Amino acid sequence: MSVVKEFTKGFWQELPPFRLVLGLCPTLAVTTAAENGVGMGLATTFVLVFSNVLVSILRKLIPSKVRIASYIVVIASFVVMAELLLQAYWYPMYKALGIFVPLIVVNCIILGRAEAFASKNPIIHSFADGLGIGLGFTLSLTVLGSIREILGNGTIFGTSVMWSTFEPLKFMVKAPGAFVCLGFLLGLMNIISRRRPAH
Amino acid sequence: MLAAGLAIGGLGLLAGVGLAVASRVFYVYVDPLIIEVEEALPGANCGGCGLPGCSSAAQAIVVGHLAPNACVGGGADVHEKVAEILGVEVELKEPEIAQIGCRYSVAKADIKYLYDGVNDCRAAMLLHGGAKECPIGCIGLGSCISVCPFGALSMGDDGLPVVHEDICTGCGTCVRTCPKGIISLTSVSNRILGEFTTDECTAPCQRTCPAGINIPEQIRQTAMGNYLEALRVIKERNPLPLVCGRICPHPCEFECRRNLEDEPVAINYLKRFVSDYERESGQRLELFKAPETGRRLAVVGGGAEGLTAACFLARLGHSPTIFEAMPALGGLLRTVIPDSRLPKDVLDWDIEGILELGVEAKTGKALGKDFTVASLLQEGYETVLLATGGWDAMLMRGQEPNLDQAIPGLYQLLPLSLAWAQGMDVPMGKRVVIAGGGDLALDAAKKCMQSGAEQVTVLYHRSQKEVGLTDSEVAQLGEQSILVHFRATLSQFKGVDDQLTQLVYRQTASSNGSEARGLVLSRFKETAIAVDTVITASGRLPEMIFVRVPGLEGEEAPLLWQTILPYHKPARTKPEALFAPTEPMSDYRAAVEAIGAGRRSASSIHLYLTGKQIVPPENMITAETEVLDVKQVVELLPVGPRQKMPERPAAERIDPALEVELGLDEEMVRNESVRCLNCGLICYVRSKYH
Amino acid sequence: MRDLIKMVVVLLVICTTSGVVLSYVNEATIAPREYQYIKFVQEPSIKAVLSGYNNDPVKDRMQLNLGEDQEGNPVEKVVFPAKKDGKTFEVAYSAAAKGYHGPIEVMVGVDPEGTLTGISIMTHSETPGLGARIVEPKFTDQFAGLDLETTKLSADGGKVDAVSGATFSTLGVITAVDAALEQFPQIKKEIF
Amino acid sequence: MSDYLLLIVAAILVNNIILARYLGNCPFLGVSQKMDTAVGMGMAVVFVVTIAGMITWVVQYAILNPLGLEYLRTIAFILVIASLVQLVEMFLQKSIPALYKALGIFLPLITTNCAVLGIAIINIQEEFNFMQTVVFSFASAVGFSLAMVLLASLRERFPTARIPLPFAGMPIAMITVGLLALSFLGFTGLVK
Amino acid sequence: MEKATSLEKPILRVSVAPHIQQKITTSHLMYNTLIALVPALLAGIYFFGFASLKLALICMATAVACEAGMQGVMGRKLTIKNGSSLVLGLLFALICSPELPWWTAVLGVAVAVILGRGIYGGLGNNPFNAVLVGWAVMKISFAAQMATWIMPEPLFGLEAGGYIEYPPLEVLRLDGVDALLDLPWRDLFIGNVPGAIGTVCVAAVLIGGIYLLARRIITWHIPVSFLASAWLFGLIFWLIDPEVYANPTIYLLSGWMVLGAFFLATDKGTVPVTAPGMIIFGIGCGVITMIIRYWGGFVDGVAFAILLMNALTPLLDRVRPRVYGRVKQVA
Repeated sequence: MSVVKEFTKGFWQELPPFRLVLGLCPTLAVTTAAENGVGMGLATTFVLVFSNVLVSILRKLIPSKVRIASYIVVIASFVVMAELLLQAYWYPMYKALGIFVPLIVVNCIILGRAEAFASKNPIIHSFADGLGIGLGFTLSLTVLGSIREILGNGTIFGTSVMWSTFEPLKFMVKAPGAFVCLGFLLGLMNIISRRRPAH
Repeated sequence: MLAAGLAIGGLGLLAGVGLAVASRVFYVYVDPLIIEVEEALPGANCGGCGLPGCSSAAQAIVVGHLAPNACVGGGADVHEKVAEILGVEVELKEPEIAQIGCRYSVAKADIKYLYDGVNDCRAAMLLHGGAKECPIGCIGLGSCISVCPFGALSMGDDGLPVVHEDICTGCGTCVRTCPKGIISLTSVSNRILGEFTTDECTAPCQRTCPAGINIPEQIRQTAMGNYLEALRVIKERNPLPLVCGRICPHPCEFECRRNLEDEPVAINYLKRFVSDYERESGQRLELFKAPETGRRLAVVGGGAEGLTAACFLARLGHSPTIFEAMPALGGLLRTVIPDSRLPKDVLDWDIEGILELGVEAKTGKALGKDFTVASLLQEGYETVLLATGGWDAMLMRGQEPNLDQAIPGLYQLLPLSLAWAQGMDVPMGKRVVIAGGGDLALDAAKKCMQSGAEQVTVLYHRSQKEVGLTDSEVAQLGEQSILVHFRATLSQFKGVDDQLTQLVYRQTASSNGSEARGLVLSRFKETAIAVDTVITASGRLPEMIFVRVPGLEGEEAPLLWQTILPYHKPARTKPEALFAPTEPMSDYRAAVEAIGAGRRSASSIHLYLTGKQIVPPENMITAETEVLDVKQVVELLPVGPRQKMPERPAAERIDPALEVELGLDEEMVRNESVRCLNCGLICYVRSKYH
Repeated sequence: MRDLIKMVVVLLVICTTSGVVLSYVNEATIAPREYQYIKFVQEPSIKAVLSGYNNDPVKDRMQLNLGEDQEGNPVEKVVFPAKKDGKTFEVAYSAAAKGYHGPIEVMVGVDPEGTLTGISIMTHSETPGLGARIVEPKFTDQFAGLDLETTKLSADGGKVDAVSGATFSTLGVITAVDAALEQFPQIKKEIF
Repeated sequence: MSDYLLLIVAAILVNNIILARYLGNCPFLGVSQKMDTAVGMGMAVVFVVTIAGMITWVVQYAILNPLGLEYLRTIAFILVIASLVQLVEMFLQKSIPALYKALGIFLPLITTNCAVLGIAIINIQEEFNFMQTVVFSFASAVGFSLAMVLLASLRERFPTARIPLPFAGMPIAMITVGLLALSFLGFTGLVK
Repeated sequence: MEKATSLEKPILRVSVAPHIQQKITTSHLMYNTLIALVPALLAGIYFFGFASLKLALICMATAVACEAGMQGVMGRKLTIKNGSSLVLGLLFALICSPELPWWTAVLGVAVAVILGRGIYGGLGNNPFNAVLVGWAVMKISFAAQMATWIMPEPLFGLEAGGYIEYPPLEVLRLDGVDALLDLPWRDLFIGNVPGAIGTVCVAAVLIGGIYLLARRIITWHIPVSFLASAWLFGLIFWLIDPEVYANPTIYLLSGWMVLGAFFLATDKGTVPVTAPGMIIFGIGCGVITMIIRYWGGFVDGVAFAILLMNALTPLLDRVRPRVYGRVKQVA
């Protein structure tokens, strides 16, 4: 598979939360607003890209028995870095994402990619894979965040977009709304993917 | 910075040491091989290997109860990995993929009732076998989809499940789940070997086709413009499509359901079109070949039957060699059929295609003259298929009597009689068996006694009454050492090296002679008798497979061989005899019959080589089988009439080598292929659904 | 055994490296993180408690050494002076006390007389709907104009009305404010 | 004592770890297809979360805080949890094979269950003492199991429902979790 | 799906076991429920004027339209004639304030039909009571609109019961037990108090409930265990501290308690099928309702109590009578 393909597969075939149904916790938790979706997505992409590259570099040095432990340490290091950087340069986002920044470390997508892809592929491919999946993840979170923000708050990226008498459907920004909204989106994806020819 | 390094490093050390110590303290011995194998397995717990889960499969593989390639879900990668772990070679295995065998959803088929219950096929099945009138139709509730451990199935827009071939691993979970048995695991080999059974959805045309081509699928692909796919479907049953497309008597068209309304679909013209399409492109369609088995097989006879058998044997992974007495392959196709119907270059294209699949051909080699069955077996061919087909002795009229012994120790009665009449001295063994031949047999028996035979046994397949011999006559013959058996037919030869040593004949128990042809062979006994020479009244040689019988090893050890019979065309699944009247011979009425027989011979050899019994599937569709059908079609699509085959104008038919029929053009093909009703058992395309 | 040692060593090396690298990143981001914290957490509070200044109290912040506590550790305090035309006339700084759940951090604004110009709750983890109502202006506004003497519950003779049903949280705020005011004499020495 | 009771009610019903805090969704949705696996997974989670909560608390207060390394919490905790899970697996295999058979296959899934790390971090953020940590970890994990058992029991009915095809499977499961979360909202305000 | 065969023979509709031979069909059930709800609606109109009727009609029309649209999109057979969507719409209106803005009502009913029922495949497949799903989503989204109450103004006869300005439960929550000491129980029983259209008049709801019981549309298990457990639970706390907890009968007569017990908690398909299961279901509803009323964030707990017990229903269905003569499992 070409590098380009590794990159693009993250946008449909393996679109993280929708197609793989992984990495749900941040997907549900932070998408109360589109901006949070972007922030979470980018933070995850940062960790995903760098951990993929590093794991790919180290893949021949790590004995298989401590494979998972080593990957987790590598990932956790980048997560801590992301935490510190967010705190230093994007504080409001750090606050908004809260506990879900440290929890990037247990996002199944990241360990999954390290284990399934980066540990078997060369650096460039791992980089492309990480970037593609990461951006796909960001995209999904932004879409979900936008929908929930528009319906639940009448705004998108903080700008009001609905008519003046619009009463926001607060259900959408609460926990039940998150699940229901994601459920409907998954169903919609199924409808769309059935219209498309099978991969 | 130091503190951080030490703290995390320390934790890491603690964790590492802790785990290291723990792995010692809490050490439980598990065969590391099992763990490794289990890790290599996909972990889907699909049960395709026959065990409940991957961990038990890993155990079984390591212990040796399962082969390293037992995991059907994993595919070749996993097999290699497992074999590598175990340090063994893995036998290559052809991938099998689930295939849906129903073409009409509940919405389109005739239904018994509206189903309004639990969303599960197995539950619906309990209610009179589902809503469909068709007993084997897809219930359409998608149980197969929900059980697929790999997510390789989804519901198609037409209400039938769709297999995503790139994801399907052939684990067979869906096959086991489907209460209707609609899904089957199929590979190309499966399709080559398969016979149509009453459990599957078949159209009248495909049931009738002597070669058994999946005609509805062929036309469906043609209609979609996938001409090469259509050709691929044909070539899974018929390796000579160019030839058949021209000379086939197309019995399929007589059974076409369109006959009930107007004219049949021009199935054969469509076949000709797609095969011409390939030929005109100059690019040969690449056909699937099963992984090489390295087994060398001999096929005697390079006619339609021999070519077909060799072709399919090659596609099943074996290495066949054709031995042909004539200078070129093709048999009757080459010698008998005029160029205006079948140009030679067309024939050559089909034959080349077969040879390119890895079939070796030795032409100008005659059986009995240049080589013998025994010599082939000695040379290391594992089986020898006799497919001499239409070259029967009758064709020798006016020629020198040919007394070559194609089968060791066997003479044909007519050439033998001719030779005797010309005063030739024919060597004769001490124990002679004459099969069939009426009065001529008795004359021959006497002649044999004169030529040095000590005992002659005459086998009549008819009853004593039918033959017209009285008891006293039989007794009289007996006194002359001529034994006569009635209702007896040959069924097997056995031999050592180039010598026939034994034959087996069957004799029905009852012989009251009421049946016209005495064919009730339901209860019979088999008798083996020692023999040196066999004389048969039949004009043709039967298809037989010669195989080695395991015996003594070593250079000087004699070659023990015996014959086995390939299973045959549905109508002839009764116990068979080697020579007429229930002769196990291919029908030479049409090439397509020979092709069907050739494929079955190949299939029989494959079954033999893989250690299976050579019998057709139990519920194979035969001519007598009652198959669901519709006697009347209603509401048909308003489509055009049957396309006429364009012919060369009479004025241009000066050169007899020029083909008369020109073939349909693409537009005609389009118009013709939409005439197909795409029949299933009792379903077909009705207008109102369009 | 060799396996085990290799395993431990690899893990050790990765962990140590990661610890060292992270501590470097930590060092490198201390300044911007502190700035962001002040900007997004303290500045709104500072703006709430000070008024009428024309400087940037965050930029002009000063770190004061307020001597030692009982155990001899140095006590340091960051204060935000409000200046008008270069003259400091009010000062803001924070103090914390224990609430019902965890600490309550309060920013206070004080004029040179030791009177509160306002308070603002920066961080807390009180019960939503009950204790959390300490952030409402209805509650915090009553602190303006009070001094150390009067920052007591009205029940105790002071001038602060408790948030209904959340006396404990209210007390937490008062304790924090008192702690801040108690430090005021020392701060006053340094800046006014 | 009633404090602990409230903490338990809060952790199980009001702020259910999945339904209100969105933690541990992947294994929650993945394993809740059948009742017996849901129960098995639930037991494994309760076991691991409680132990992990205790150990990470000790790591935080005995190592990170004294050394001023709070920023390394994430990496330290995940290291501890990953090793712990592996250790538990080995321990069970050796000592209680019956339990290992029942829970073994779920243990690897727990490493990446964000509920485990999430609860450990919440323990620290809420500044729980050790006893509260134990109670909260245990109760949260029970909440996880409760939600999972409920969802599994609901999902077991889906095969018989006439769910529109594109929604069958994961989408309807997700929507059902939403409605489950909706009903749990009824407990809002019970505590805190 | 719905097509005749080419042979045009009559087509049966067939389903799997168990089959019960009964005259009761879905529409029979639904229209009887509709009849049973009429007294409550009439009482609502009597006390709150024709705004109540308007809201009820809007809700019913929306429900029918949504149901038809949903079935149209999914290509399923239209079943609007069976009256289930009418019942859904009417029930939704009855548990709302007569002042509810029309768009909230429309949205709520649409959520109930689509999210509560349609997405699970329609009537009988939904695990949660659809009406309550719609109501809860609205309650969470538009707390203010959902809690706008008006004073009762009987159309004729009675004098307006102006003793309290909010529904009794809100009064209890805001002003404590003392505020209700003098409230005439008669007002509470006939519905001369502020509240939702169909829940204020306990008498009318009871008439409907008894009608359902008499017609054997529902069995006694859930309503009786629901009401009895709530009353007993209330009694215990009332005996412990009458200063804090009101007389349990007041709790029984106020809010959605009776309507919930007879109409909402008996929604077929979302409740257990066995008698023990139903009794546990009822007790759960009663106790959770009282817990939420005493200590919860919501004033009335009936809706959430029923939703929570809906979630437990599959587990309760496992409570089965013992099977006699079980076949030994042979491996």
